[in-house]
Amino acid sequence: MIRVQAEDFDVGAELARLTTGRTDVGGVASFVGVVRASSAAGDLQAMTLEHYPGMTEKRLAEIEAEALSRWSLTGSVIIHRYGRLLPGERIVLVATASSHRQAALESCQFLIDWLKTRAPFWKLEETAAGGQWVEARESDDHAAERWRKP
Amino acid sequence: MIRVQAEDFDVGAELARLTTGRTDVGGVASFVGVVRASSAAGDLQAMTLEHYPGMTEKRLAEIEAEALSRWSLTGSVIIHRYGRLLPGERIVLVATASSHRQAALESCQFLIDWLKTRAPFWKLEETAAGGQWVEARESDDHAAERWRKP
Amino acid sequence: MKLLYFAWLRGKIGKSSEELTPPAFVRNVGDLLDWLEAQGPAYKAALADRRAVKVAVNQDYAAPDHPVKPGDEIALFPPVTGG
Amino acid sequence: MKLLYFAWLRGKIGKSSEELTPPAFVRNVGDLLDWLEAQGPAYKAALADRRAVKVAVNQDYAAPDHPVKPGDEIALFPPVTGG
Repeated sequence: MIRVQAEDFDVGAELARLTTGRTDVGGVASFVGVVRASSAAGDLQAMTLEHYPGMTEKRLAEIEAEALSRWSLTGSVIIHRYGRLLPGERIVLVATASSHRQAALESCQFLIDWLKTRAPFWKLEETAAGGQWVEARESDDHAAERWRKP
Repeated sequence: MIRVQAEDFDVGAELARLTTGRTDVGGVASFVGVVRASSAAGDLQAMTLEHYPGMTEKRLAEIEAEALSRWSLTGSVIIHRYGRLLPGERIVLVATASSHRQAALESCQFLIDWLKTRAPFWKLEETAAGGQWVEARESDDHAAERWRKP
Repeated sequence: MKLLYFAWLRGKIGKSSEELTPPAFVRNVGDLLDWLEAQGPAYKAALADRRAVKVAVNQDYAAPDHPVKPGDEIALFPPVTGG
Repeated sequence: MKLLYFAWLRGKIGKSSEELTPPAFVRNVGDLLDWLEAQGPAYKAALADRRAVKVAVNQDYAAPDHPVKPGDEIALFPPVTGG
């Protein structure tokens, strides 16, 4: 399940949804990304996430489908917010459920790595010096690269 | 923070506790272990977790301290239940928060791997054939081994 | 075709979208960027560092040799930074 | 010293704990297991596969050469299976 929204989300409810009413789940792995107050550009007042409506949903669905094809999962969820967020606010949730813990943990890491390099979102950081677009990081490319199939 | 308890826990509240009131957290990784209905022994009616009061808390605190020494974390939580649990019930929560996503994700994986091989808990599976103690799995040892320092 | 601009490309070009009809020799993404760059100083500045410009054709990532045609939705944006 | 038994070791030995006073030649974990095994068929059955028996002395994992002394809390249990 993927969602792109301005509103915050309820992590507990989203994770519970992956296990409620079923008994084949052995583990649920999740990652929640949060706006940090300090950035390379200085103290952050806010962060604005821009996205590409339509393409963003399409790419997220594709990334989720890739995870479902690589690992045996009982469920997954990707929620990514857009708009202006303050330090401490949640940006993104990825969660995967599986009968086996390793599949859940690996696919969760995969989803966040791929999402960072493939989902059309752009971060604008607001500091005292003004707004500045965040530059893509090479370390994120490397993190995503390791999931590339030979 | 570690807790060993018979009662269920509130995943959303536990994860929120790692970020509330602070702005230095960039990501929270978590794993929730759940009782599966099917096991090597057949269809599970229930699972009883035995532990060693005192030593269990001591070992979990030690494992958590090891994670805090290896990764730069802003917080962590390990909650492990004991007693009789039904399929679909939560067994364990491990969660780690950090300024950087990779530290959170890696340390979460580390905690669950080490916990599986070092924390004194024993699972008794109840099936139609009776109760049977779960045998330790070599794959869990391998998963824990990869975190051993040279 | 419909052009969309995101993040600092939107800022430099000064609009978020526009309807354009490139000449017939514009057959692929590379041709389109070359032609766009010649449409004025704002475009020139936005497209100066070609490695920093990613392109999607009809919401799929597209390489320079990817064909473009009338009716396509073509988006230009910097490398993504979500998550 | 206080002996504690967990999981199937508790089942085979038939009790969860007991107070024991081993003879003076029992100086370490290995000695203790050897002596315990001779205390009757239940102990013998429980300790037959020595690799399946883990030991903690005062709540720390202990190898066979780890010393034991009066007043110690010594736990015997199978490899752990939590998480």
